[in-house]
Order: sequence, then C-alpha cells, then structure tokens
Amino acid sequence: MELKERIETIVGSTGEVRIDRGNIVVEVKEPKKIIEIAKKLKAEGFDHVKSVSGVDYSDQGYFEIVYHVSSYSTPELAKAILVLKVKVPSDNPRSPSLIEIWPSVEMMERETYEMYGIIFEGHPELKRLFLPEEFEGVYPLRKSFKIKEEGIMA
Amino acid sequence: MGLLTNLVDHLKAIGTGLKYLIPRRLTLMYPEYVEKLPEGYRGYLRYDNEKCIHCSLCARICPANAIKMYRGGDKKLRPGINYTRCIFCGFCADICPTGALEYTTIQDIAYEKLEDQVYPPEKFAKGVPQPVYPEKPIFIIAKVDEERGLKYDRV
Amino acid sequence: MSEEGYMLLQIGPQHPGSGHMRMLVKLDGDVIVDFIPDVGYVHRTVEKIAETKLYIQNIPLLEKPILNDSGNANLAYIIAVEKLLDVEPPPRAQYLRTIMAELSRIASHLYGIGILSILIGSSTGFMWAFGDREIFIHLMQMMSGARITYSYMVPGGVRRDLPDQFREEFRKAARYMRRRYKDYEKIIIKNPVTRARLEGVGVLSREKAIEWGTVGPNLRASGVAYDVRKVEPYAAYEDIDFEIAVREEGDCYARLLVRFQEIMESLKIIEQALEKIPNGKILAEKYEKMIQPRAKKLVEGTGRIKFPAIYVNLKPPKGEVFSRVESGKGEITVYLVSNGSPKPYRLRFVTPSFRNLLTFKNLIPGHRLADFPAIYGSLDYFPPGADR
Amino acid sequence: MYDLINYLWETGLNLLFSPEIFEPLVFPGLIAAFSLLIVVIWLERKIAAIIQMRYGPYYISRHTEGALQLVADLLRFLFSEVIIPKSVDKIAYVLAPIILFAFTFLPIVVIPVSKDFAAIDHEYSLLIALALMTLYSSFLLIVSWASNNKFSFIGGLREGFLSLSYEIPLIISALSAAVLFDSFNLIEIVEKQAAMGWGIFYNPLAAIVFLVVIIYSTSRYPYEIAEAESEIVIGPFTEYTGILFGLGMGISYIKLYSMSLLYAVLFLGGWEPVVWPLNLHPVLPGIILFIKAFIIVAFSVFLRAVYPRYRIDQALRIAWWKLFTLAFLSLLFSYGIKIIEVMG
Repeated sequence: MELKERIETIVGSTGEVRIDRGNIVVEVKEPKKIIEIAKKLKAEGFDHVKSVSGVDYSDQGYFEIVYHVSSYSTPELAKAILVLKVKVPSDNPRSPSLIEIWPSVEMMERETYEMYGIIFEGHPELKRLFLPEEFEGVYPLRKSFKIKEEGIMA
Repeated sequence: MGLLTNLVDHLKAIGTGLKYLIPRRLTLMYPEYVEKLPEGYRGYLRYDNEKCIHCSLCARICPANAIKMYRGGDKKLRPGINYTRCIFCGFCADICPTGALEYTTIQDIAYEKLEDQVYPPEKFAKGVPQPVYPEKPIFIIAKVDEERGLKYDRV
Repeated sequence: MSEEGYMLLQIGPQHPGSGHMRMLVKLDGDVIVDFIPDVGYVHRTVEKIAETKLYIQNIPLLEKPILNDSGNANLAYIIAVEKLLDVEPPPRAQYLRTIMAELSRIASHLYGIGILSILIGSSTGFMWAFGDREIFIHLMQMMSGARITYSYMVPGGVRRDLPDQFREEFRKAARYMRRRYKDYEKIIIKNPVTRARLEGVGVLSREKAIEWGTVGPNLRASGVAYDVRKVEPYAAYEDIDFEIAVREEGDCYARLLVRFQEIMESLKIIEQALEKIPNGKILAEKYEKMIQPRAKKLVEGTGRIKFPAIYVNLKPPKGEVFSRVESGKGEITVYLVSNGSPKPYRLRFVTPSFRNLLTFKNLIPGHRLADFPAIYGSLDYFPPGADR
Repeated sequence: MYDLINYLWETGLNLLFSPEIFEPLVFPGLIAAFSLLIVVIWLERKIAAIIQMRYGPYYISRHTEGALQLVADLLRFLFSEVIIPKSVDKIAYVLAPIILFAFTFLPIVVIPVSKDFAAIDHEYSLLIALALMTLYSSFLLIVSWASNNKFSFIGGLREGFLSLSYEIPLIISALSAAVLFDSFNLIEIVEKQAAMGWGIFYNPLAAIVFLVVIIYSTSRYPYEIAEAESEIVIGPFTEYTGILFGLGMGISYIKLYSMSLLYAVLFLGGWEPVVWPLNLHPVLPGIILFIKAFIIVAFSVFLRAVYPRYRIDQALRIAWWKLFTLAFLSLLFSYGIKIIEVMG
C-alpha cells in the first residue's frame, strides 16, 4: 500500500506504522515527537481530526491518546483514516496539544482533559467543558472512577 | 430586476399563505381521537406466567435495568418490570424464547404514583394496564395521504 | 468579559432561543465581539455508561443523544460492532438499513429546518417542517414499531422486515413531500425576508470549514464535497446512485438549501432502494441459526425476528475499530475498543453537533445579535447531541 | 318621582350617546377596542394555526373554535400574581404600561365615526392623531428602562430606533393624503373622498407606504423586532407578569386598531360604503368604518404566518431608504394630482 509507505517515511524511527482493519495506525513512541509527525502529516494532506479519545490502560501504567485523522480537501486521503496513538504515563499524563496544527482538536482535547485528566500542553483553554463544577480533579472516564452497576435481581 | 423579483416573491409568499387558509389539519385531537396502533408497535409488555421458562434473558438484555428477576415461593425466577425505567426498546420481548413476554400496542397509560409503575411478577402477569380516556374515544388509523400528509380513517 | 462599554448577555439555559445550553455573549452595541458556548446541561456521560453495559444494551443508549436522527446513530454503532464481531449482514438487511437511515435523515433535516425557521421568526416554517416530519416518523414507526427510538438495527441485521403497505405509503409520502416542497419554496426558501436574514450571514469559508473540522450539510454548504456515503460506502449506498448536495456560498442560506436538497435526494435514494431491494433473510446466517426453532415459530409471518440468546453474551475478540456514518447532521464516528469481555472497554462516540461546536463558537463573533439565532439554527446544532 | 327617573334616564342616555362620551368610551373607543382585541388575538392565532395545519385555540369553547380563548387568557392575567422584581424602578415599572395602554387609545378620540359624530372635531385632527400616536414609543422606552433587564433594554433600544425611522414615512404619507384632499380635518377628508373617490385610488403609493408603516410600527411580522422572541425573549415586557404583562400584550393591538381606523379614514373612504356618497342611518357609518379597519387589522395579523422577521438594521434600511423615498414620492404625487386638478 502506497499510502502506508509514505507515512512510514514520514514517521521514520519516531513511531511504528501498521495496518489495522483498513486503518493506518501510527504509534508514536514519545509524546514529544507527536507535534513533528502531525506537522508532516498535515503537509501530506491530513487536514482535520475526527475524534480525540483517551483510553485508560492504567493497569499497565499508561493512558493512550488516540487521534483519528483524515482529510476533507484531498479525496484519496478522505477514504483513509489515520490513527495516531501516543502513550502517556498514567501518573503524570502530559502530552503536547495538537491545536496549533489541527484547530479541530480544540473541543475534543478539552473533553479528553476533563474526562481523563490528560494535560495537553499548549492548549489555550484547558478547562472543564461538560461536567459540573464539583468535578474538578475527578476524572470520570478513568477506570478508577467506578459507577454503581445493578444486577439482574430485584 | 432584483426589486421586481423581490416583489413577486413577496406576493408568492402571501399568496401561499392565503392558499393555506382552507383548513386541512394534520393534528390528531387526542384524546377525543386515539390512534389504533398497528400490530408490532412496541408498547406496554404482556407477561404470560405460564409460558415463562425462568431463563432471565429478558433481565439480562434489558438496557435500562427495568426488568428484574424476582425469586418466587417456588424458588423460580420470574421477571418484574419497572415502567419508570422502561424505554420500550422491546429487546426483552424479542429475546424471549417462548413468547412469554410480548409487546402490545398500548402506550398511553397515566399513573398517579411512581410506585404504581413497578410491576412485580404477580402484578405483571395479571395483564396489561388499560388506558383511561375522559370520554369514549374515536379510534382511528393513521395513513399517509398524498394531499394532506396524514389522514385519519375511523376504525 | 465585563469591561466598560460592553454588555454581557447570558442567553439560556432558560431562553426561548437557546436550547439546552447557556451562551455568554459579549455585545458591543448590537455586534457580538465574544461568544462562549457553555455546554453540558444535558451531558449524560454516554461513554462511561457504555463501558458498563453489554454490546447489545448500548444500542438504545447511543440513540438517545441524537434523538432526532436515531436511525443513523444506531447504524454508526452497529457498523462498529459488526466490524469487531466480523459479521456481515445479509443484503436485504443492508437495504433496509439504508431506507431507515434515509428516512431518519429526512426527519432530522425537517427538524433542523423547523428550528431554523422558528429562530428567525417564521412560525409557519417551524410548524410545517415538524408536521411533515410526522409523516416520516409514521413511516419509520411502520418499519420499527417505535416513533423515535427505533433500535432497528442489531448486530448482524435488522429486527424487522418491511411491512406490506410500506411501499405504497412511501410512494404517497414522496409525492406529498415533493408537492409540499413547492410551497416551502414560496413561503420559506424564496421568501424575501428569509433571504435577507440568511444570505451572506454566518459565512463559513471552505478553508475554515476544513480547519475547524465542520461536518455534514454545514461542510457541504461551504463547498467541500465530503459525504461518508460516497467516501466509504456503508449499508447499501454502493449500489445506489445519488448526488451529494454541495454549495459554494457557505452562508446560512446555503446550509438551508443543502438541507432541502438532501431531503429531495433522500427520497430518491429510498425509491431506488425499494426498487433494488433483494429478497432474503434479514439477519446474518451466523445468528439466524442460533435462534431456537420454537422461538422462530412464534414470529412466523410477522416479518419480525427473535434474538438469539447469544446477544446477551456477545464477546468480540480483542481489538479496536473505527466506524463513520453520514447522519443528517453530519458524520458520526464510533471508536470501539474491545478487550474480549462482553462489555466495551472503551467507546468513543463523536457526534456531529459536538464537532460543529467549534464552528459554532468561532462563527458567531462579528455578527449582530439578531444573527445569532440564524447561525445557531442554520448549523443544526443539537445540544443533547453535542453533550452526549 | 317617575319624571325624575325618566329625566335622569334620558339625560343619561343623551350623555352616553353624545359623541364626546360615546366615542372614546363605547365606539370606536374602549369597549369596541376591547372586543376587537379579544377577537383579533384569537383570530391571529387561528389564522396562523390554520395555515400551519393545526387547530389553534380550541378547548376553551369548542363550538366556536375557541373564540373565548382570550377571555380565559384575560381572566388568567387578571388573577395571576403581579411580581415586581426587586431591581426595578417600581413606580415607572407599574405606571408605564398603564399609561402606555391609556395613551394608545388617545388617537381614537379625534377619529370621527361619521359626518357629525366625532368626540373632538378639530381643524387639525389628522395632525393631532399622528402626534398622539408618537407617544407610544417613548413610553415603551420607559417600560424597558424601568425593568432593569438586559433583554428589555435591548428591546427598548430597538423600539427607539424603529420609532425614529417609521415616524417620518408615517407622517409624510399621511400628509400626502392631507395634500390630496386639501385638509387636515378628518371629517373633511372623508367628505372629499365621498365626492371624488377613495384615497387609495388617487394615491396608491401613499396607501402602500402607510400600510407598511402600520405593520412596521405595531410590531407585526416581518417587523416584529422589538419583541423578537428567539433573540430577546419578549423585549420590553420580559420582566412583566400578570395583568401588567396582559396590558403589554394588548398595547400593540390597540395601536394597530387605532392606526387602522386612521387608515380607513384616510385611504378607504372612511364611513362611506362605496365610492359614491349615500345618505345613511347614523349607526351604519360606524359599522362600515369598523369593518374597513378590521380588514386592515386582520391582514396585518395574517402576515405572522407568512414572514420571518427582519433584522433591525435591515428594517431601518427599509424605512430610511425605501419607505422614506416612497413616502416622499407619494407626497410629490399628491402635489402632481393637485396641480393637474388646478390646471384642468
């Protein structure tokens, strides 16, 4: 696949590229490198981010930030979904914000911050978005935040 | 030219307004008129105690935790439902392997108390609550109509 | 945000034009200089709840935020689950899904048009759109048995076959809608007051639309021909011939026109789907044979299916998938991570309104206060959808 | 004893039916205006409902399609609590809507009902009517200011801007009628129309401008800008409750009514049934005038179901560019007709 090779050259040694169910997955080794990769990807034609998700793997000691990147302006790239993944340690989750490169991440990074407590360095408005005030310092989407589940018995 | 088309558009808008002054109403005057819902509408559930095989699939699939299993005197599990939670997705009826749970077309039930909406198995098995109307309603069937959008035929 | 000379206006959450959100508007005279949407009033932590529920139980859950377009929300999730489970629904089910998704799109567009109309003051546009939406709701009720929350699609297929009278009813509805479109044209679309209010207002340039990741008709009204139905065809869209409604202007009026155009296009899609729909099963073979024969007998002749008991214990293999669907308001994406347990490990549900929030926020400043409802309505922003 | 009662009865009746009392109090004043108010708000809702394929007011009186809805609404307004917020200017808050309501009635005093039936028959009755109409916006400004609410304030400002822009075309187009008929006296104007034909045929331009100004100045669609619901809740009356809110709701309709009466007098031949004069029973002219005014009122409220609303800058532009120019042209037009008359 030609696109995969192109992305491999972009990523180089800073990350790992593989194909997962048709999507190109780029696992960035270090959070710091993500800005560099993102800049190159943007130059390649990936112009917006579809979703920013945090995934809690704190049992393995890290959170994963997943950016789903694609393109509106280049029709060939629009068919592809590029999954940009970066791992941050769960005790000090920090990662550079991609808002400079893709402004479309603004609200989604904010949501990931308030749900996981992942700090996106360089984000101009990193504060609560959806949750009420008392949720300061409590990150509901972390696995450590348990919600009551009911059984099937009355 | 712009001014003229503007004027024509104004007149067309007013003309359309005048055209619609002939009453043709889409509203269904509930509760004087009540729609008789087609078979398969996902309304209140009917529970048949006889058919129940105590498998608790209904409680396990219920997305809203509305159905709970109650252990009866004979140690068997039977479902009860809490209609304050029920979202009428019909999953329970669809997964019920024996047809002990089925949906009915009844939907417009009013309760005085929240507690009345909880149906333990015994109450659940007694039958479906029936809607109460202020006066005897005229039952209609809604059908798509080319001229009026929806048309309501008396049953 | 309260320096001298400015007026800070808090619109909502108790305001006739705000919807379920609060908006802080800083006014310099009549011109908005700063705008902060304060969302979250209808936030229900869908993503957290989804982690505590079985795969099948999340179907109704994910419909609820996008209530006025629940057919498409349903589809986005089901596609993701099917990718995880590696199940392919039979062709007839794909067509039924297409019909459902398009009906849902029409209803969603009518909803959006109605809200836009009432926000600029046209009560007739509001009532007409909501009245006509009722017809498509009636059709969807025929298909699914519920008015709004259809939960029509399940992993591997759909829950019901097409009722006998559906074709005839839809034919009538399509003719009615096409006739009504002429009246809509006169009283709303070409009404000089509507045009004065919407033309040239809230212009979203192509570059900005791309930059802010705008979705749906708002994106297409800015000249980007992006439609998931074409880019990554799902359901039966590959076999169906349709056009994407694209306009170049990028203003509120273009967004309104794109919505109307898409309604007309959807009618064509459903007509084609009804023509091409193959006969056959509506549930994947894999699940079909798991249904107990005595259960099957119960629904014989009704067109409905019974769920196999495996539905309460769907355990997709470890992995992650990403699905996208073009809903009425725009692209819905679902990112689903499975760890092999019967419950999703992580479900990321990005709704079109959430992605349009940024556009909404950035588009308002510089406009007059009276343009605020026009832009708000034209973006078809749905607060429960954005909050999830 | 009997004589005394008889005397009192007769003088009472005479007093009641004297134009000075009857006109402001009964017709076309208070009582007629109130009944029109009740009918017209119902009619507005009903027309909108029918065009929008709904029922509209219905359950209050099923056999009359809900015509008594407004009576019920009025009762509700009367008996609901008037909440006076702490932050308002109390005196102005309470008095302004009441005074405003009273003042909107005033123009009716100088509008004649028939040839010899006018409360005040003044040489310049047209000018007095126009002058009294302009009081409306200043009191609405007080209402909005007294409420101490941002939405009210914006609504009041909008009304201020609008009133500045609509008053000039209003006065000019009325003047062109006055020029056309060579008089400022409303009775004379009607008499002239009886002789030579309705004003609307002589100077349609002025008639159109005046009609638009009626719609414009009484906050009817598409100029419902001061109360724009989706933007500023209900404009100047945002903070009002109970009967004070009820008054606020009625004011624009009363204004609409008085302006429509003036319109009928200026352009639709007043109480003359048709173009040529007829000698009529004294009651009939009043009814004819009322019907003409009612048609204008009904048309104005019908527009609710047709239009969205303009933005304020667009409305101002329309007033200053289009209406002002057209009004000025209509004035020239009237002079032209006069010149032709004099020459020919």
